Amino acid sequence: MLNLLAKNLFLFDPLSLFFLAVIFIVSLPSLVYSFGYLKGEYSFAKIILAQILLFAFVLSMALVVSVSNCLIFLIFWEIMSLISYFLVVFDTKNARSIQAGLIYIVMTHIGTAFIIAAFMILYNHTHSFDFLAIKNACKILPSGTKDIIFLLFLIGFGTKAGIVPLHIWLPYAHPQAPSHISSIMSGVMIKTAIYGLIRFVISILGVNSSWWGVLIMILAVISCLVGIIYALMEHDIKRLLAYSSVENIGIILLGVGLAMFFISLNLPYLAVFSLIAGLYHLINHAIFKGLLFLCAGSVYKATGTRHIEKLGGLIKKMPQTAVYFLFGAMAISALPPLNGFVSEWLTLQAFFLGAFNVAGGSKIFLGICAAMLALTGGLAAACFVKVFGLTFLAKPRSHYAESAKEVALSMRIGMLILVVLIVIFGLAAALIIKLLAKVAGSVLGIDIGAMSFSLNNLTLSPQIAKSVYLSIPALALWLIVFGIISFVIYRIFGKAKSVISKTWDCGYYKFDSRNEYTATAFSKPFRIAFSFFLLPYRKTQKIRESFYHIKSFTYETHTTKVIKKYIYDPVLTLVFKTAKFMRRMQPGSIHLYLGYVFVTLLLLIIFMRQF
Amino acid sequence: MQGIILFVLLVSTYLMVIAKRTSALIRSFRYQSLCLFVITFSIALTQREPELYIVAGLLFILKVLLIPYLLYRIIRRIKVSEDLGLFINPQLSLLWALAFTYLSWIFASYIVSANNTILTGTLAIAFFVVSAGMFLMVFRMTALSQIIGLLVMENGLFLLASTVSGGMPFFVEIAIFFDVFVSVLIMGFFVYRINKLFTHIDVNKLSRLKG
Amino acid sequence: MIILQIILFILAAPLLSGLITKLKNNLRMRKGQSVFQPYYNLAKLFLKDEVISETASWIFRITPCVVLSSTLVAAILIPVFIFSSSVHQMGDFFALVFILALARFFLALSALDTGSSFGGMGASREMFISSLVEPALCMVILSVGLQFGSTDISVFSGAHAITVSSVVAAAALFLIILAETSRIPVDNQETHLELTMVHEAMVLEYSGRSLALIEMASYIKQMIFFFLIAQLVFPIGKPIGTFCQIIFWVLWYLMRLGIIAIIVALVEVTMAKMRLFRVADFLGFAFVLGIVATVCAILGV
Amino acid sequence: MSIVIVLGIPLLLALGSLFVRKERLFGVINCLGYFIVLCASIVLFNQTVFAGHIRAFFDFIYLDLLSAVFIVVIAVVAFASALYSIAYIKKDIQQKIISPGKERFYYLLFNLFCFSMFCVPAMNNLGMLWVAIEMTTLISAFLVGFYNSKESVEAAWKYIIICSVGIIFALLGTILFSYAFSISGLSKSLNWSDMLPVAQVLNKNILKIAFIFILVGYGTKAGLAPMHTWLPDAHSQAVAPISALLSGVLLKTAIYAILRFGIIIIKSGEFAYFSHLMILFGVISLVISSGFILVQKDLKRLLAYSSIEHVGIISIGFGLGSPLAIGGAILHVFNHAVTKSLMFFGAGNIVSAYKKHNMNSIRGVIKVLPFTGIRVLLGVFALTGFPQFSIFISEIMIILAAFTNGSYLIAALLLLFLAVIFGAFIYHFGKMLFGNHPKDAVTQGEPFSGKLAFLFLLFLICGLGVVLIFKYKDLLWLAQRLLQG
Repeated sequence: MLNLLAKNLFLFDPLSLFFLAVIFIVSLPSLVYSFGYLKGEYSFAKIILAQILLFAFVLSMALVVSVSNCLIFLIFWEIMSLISYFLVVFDTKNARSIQAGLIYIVMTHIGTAFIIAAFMILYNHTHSFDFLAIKNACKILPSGTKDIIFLLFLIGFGTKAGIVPLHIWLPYAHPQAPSHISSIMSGVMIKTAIYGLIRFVISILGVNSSWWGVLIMILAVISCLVGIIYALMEHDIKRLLAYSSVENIGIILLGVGLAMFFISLNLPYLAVFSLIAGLYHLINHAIFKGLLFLCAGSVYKATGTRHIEKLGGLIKKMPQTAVYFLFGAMAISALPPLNGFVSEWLTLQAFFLGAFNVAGGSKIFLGICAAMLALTGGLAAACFVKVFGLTFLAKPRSHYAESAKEVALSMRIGMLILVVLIVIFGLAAALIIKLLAKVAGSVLGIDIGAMSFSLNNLTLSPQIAKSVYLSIPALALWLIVFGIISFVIYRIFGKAKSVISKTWDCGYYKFDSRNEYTATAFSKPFRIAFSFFLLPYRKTQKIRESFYHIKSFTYETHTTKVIKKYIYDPVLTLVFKTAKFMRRMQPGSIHLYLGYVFVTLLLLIIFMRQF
Repeated sequence: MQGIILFVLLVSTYLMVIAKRTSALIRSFRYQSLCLFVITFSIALTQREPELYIVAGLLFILKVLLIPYLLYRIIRRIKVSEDLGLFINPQLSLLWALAFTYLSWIFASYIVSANNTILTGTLAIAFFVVSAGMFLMVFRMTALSQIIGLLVMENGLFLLASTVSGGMPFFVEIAIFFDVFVSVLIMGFFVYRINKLFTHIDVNKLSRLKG
Repeated sequence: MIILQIILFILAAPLLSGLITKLKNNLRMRKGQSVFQPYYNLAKLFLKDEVISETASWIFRITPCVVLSSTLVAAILIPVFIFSSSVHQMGDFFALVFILALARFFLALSALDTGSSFGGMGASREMFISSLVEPALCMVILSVGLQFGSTDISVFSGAHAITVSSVVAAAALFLIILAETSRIPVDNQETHLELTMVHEAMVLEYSGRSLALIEMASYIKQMIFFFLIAQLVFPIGKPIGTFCQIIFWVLWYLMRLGIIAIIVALVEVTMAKMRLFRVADFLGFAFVLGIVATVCAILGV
Repeated sequence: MSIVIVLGIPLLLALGSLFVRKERLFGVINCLGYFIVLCASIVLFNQTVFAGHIRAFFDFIYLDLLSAVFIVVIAVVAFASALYSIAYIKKDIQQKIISPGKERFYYLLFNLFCFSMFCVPAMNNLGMLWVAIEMTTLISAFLVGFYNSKESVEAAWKYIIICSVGIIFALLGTILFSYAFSISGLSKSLNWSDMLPVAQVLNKNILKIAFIFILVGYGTKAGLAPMHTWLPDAHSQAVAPISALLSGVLLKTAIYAILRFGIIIIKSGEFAYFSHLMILFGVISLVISSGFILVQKDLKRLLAYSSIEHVGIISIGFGLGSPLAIGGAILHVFNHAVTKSLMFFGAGNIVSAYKKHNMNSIRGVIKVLPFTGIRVLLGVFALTGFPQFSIFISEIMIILAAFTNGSYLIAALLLLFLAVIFGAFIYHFGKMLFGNHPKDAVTQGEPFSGKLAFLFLLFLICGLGVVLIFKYKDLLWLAQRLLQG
């Protein structure tokens, strides 16, 4: 029966250890960062409160990933959302954070309701809440209920992970929280949902029908594309990073979905390989997204605004933050020597190996998914060129940017740790893959002895595919060597003199920061290319002094949030309309109330036989 | 003999339903309580239980003398128009009363096994008196009509109790009477407060609390 | 061997571009500049002073080196002479694509760095075009990979039968090259008209030696892509046999690039530059070609 | 013996309140009295757990496990509101809302009200049970109409009329029960202890009709859905500690009465009938209350509707019938009483500080009343079923019972409406608690006794939330025992 005092309340298998590692890798730098970040912002009491909440938040996440009983998992899961709600609403002064907190807590709670329903159905069939007991009992579960439970888990964890139709809360909640908190939320909290999916769907429920993997991959591709397109259109740094988290969650889910797909086609080694790709991108994303949020936070602290179009030229005023941001941007757009490239390359490679070994039709499907992933990679590169270029390069566009100063030392150390991690995770890819292989093997229950995993000769022995080579250290080495060669060419051949003068302004005399390309301009080609989805709104107005002379010209454009407009708003208005209609039931006249009592009595007597 | 008294009780209830003015309402309530007293007294005679006598006496003092006197005092004190404020005119309410007599007769026959018709008759009248009380509360505007509606329902219950199971245990009867009396007192007190605050006792206008 | 390949690339690349411009002018019934004109340009640029704008940061200064080095790394990945040596263990077709993306990333940043609207315009268009190229390129890689077993470049460098899918893949790759190396339908190399230029707009601010390095990098990139198409359409094995056969092999080796240059020149002359937003459909067509190539590869045609 | 203490002390205090001059002193005595009552009820609970059931006072008082649980609930909330009313009444007098003289009148009514509520679970005779509930209605009518404003008089009038009508229907049901009892030729007494063993013999038909009347009658008093209309008016106009008592405990006494008759119905083999009716009413009240909570503008009415929602959950719990569900429902009775009174105390503080019921004009409570703000925030999360608090445990038990019972539809409905109500609560309280407060409101200190009441309740909610996870076993055993009566 339900014995809650199960001794093995906690279970530390490789999956949980991996996630614990991810949690602590991101939380420690954020903790270091938070000292500097919070100093000027809030009163001393609030800073203490912030630190306590931060500690409780990290602790609750650690417990979520290491507990082995469904009920306790649920409790810590809700506590995690509760504390993160307090953190999102931490800056109680502006109304936006209250609205963000509301949307966030309501969405996560609805997600948890689905998870509760799934646990209950599981309990119904297995009469126990313990993971291991459920796992054994799940083998004999009828496939119909398995599908329902899978869908419930998908919706429940999908809301927390921010898969597209359910991602509405993410761009509201993450920017409102203090930056070091949103770096943890974006870097790690979303991953606990992925942990939930892997733990409950892959290892406990056991995948037996292939449409699961396909469904997850479709959702993942959609989230990738939608996430990155909205990120491109966004002008607020932290909201842009939140949308790019939606995109990266899509990439991670591609890996996980692929693993499920291969399990159902019982190609174990490919499943392990794609799960490795998914997990590797998970930890990479945790690191570079954490770094990017910290940099965004320090930009916010130094300038006081998060709006890209008001910033510019910060590289001269905040050199170190600029370098860290550059590293983060390079990592997220998957450029070679850094860790983002490795995980993206692994995911693509997983798609290719899959395409080799899978029957006809799904080859095309996998190919198209790979193509969409490549498209997202390209768009991500464009997006982060926009962010870095507009915030840090060229001339400052407003007084905010002019008055910027380099941030406190503790903040810079926090960021430096993450940059070092990025480089390490890039170069030591081969070693890390071996570790991840153990984790993936333990999750899928496949012994991975037979696979040779040195990244240099990635030969998946039992699979019929020639060996593919990738070695990041060699790449980095050759890049440096040729860098030095080209620098030498630059130094020796030409004349040494270089003159500093004004940028080429076609001869006009007036050249100021208004000539620089703005974020809206930069994203204009993308807005037109994807206008079928973004439905851009554009309004130009000529303010005329007289009929002939135009004094000034206003240009206003914004993109409509399609999902919010066509799914969430109608549902909300419907609910509130019915509620208002119900309110008319209590108009205040006592006679009506007595009538209610009398009518219920009559109806009950008349329909007595039905009960 | 009991049939006649029951019939008089039924007529007094009809009178109440069609009453337009408060004093007419109280007068027919007094007749109804009188019939009730006679019925309980006859049952007491047939079953020779001493307690029933006390209960009948109590009923007479309370329902026939004391409460109507209190109600009349209220009307005189608050000097408000005698009109009962009917929602539906007397003809329709009479029609309604007839319909409900038939309905309660069906309901009573459903409950009582078909053989003894007298029991079904009394049960039917009891249910009808209860629904008449309910009618007075729902379809009349003034607060007084609601008090009287409550008392009429309580009368119906008392009729049901005494005829059907020979009355409830003695101590419970006393407690119920005491309760009815206290509730009438409290409602009277509230009627004064309403009158002081709202200068009218038309309960239908009391609708400040909405939603 | 690697040094040999690097020198070949550095030397031969401008020749290829000179050849194309020469062909274009001949087709337009003009005498046109000599084939070695790019060499003269490079030499001229090396000797000129360099003007750097005051708003530019250190990114502007390091971009030429980064761009050239990443292009050279991409170059050594291509198995021109060395077929299977330690160098290839560095990366596969994808690594090549991403290394070129690194070069483009820094070029776009440097364009934004100078703060002129030309640079911003160029960067935005370049990133737009390159992000649309990615899916088509990925489909090409898939179709090639399906045919030869893995995505490693050295795999399809050996002699193999010409199949329909590799030809269609080559066609798709050809369209991609027009976009990547800023040929006419997508972007015009020679013009400085801000409405049309993409690649030129980015390097507008550069002058002197850094411009030379960037020019050299773009020539090498062009060479890499030409080599890939050549390998797909006219596969060629290792040089074996007697001395004259080797000479014949080398001649045929360079002839392939010439043929592709001719085709490119023909396209450049006949077509007019497309509006930027129609490039999306142009590259969508390349993507569809890629899918057709994959389908043929699956069917084993 | 302890039952004499439980009943006696409120009476003593009622008399005492007439004579003692100094209000401050009497408030403290009041609290002490109720503390003793609390201890007595816990002793009583232990006795009934082991001794089965206690008869006293020549068979008039009959206590079994079910009534002992309800007495403990009443005692806890009574003690808390006694504590709170010291501070609240003093503040009312300072703000000249009520005259000092009325305070003695308040304490008299308070104690009579508690006395009558303690009588309800103790009565053996169903007729006397009816009389006790009628007493509670009459006394609390005065408390609802305590403030001399138009709204409170209107609320009192509606309260007394609708509840009396309801209770008269309940009396009709009791009479039909005794009729069924007398037809089967047994003794005429209405004692519950005699009725129970005989339940199988009674005529099924009449029992079913009687139970309808009981359900509608006491349902009106318990605030089940279609008959709940008096509840929001009465709770929003009553004095804060009283509305805590009203919604925390008064509704539960009515549920206790329904349960008494329900057990007889179950014993007579009509379980399906009982569970369908209870679940039907539970779901209706859940639906209606969630509708009203969404668009509510008045703070106290919001809490009143949430009581209706929780009464709905409790009746679904009892309707489901499996030991897990009954355990969950009983636990929910206790948790809801405690959490709701905490919320009403908080609401009382907020309304007296802001002098406005309308929620749109209340902002930045955390800054104005820091202590109350934080407690109300925790209360909101407790009320809507967040894990660390005890309501989550009982809700999970009920939902789990619904799932294991196979009734997926009800479980789905429960989950859906709990989520809707959760969203509505956070929407309302989020706006109220955070945000920048109006200029004039200055951060006010709060009286010590008010804080004590808060802490006492908060400790109960959190402590129970943790303890229950481990004490799970004997809760189920308790639920089994409960059904035997």
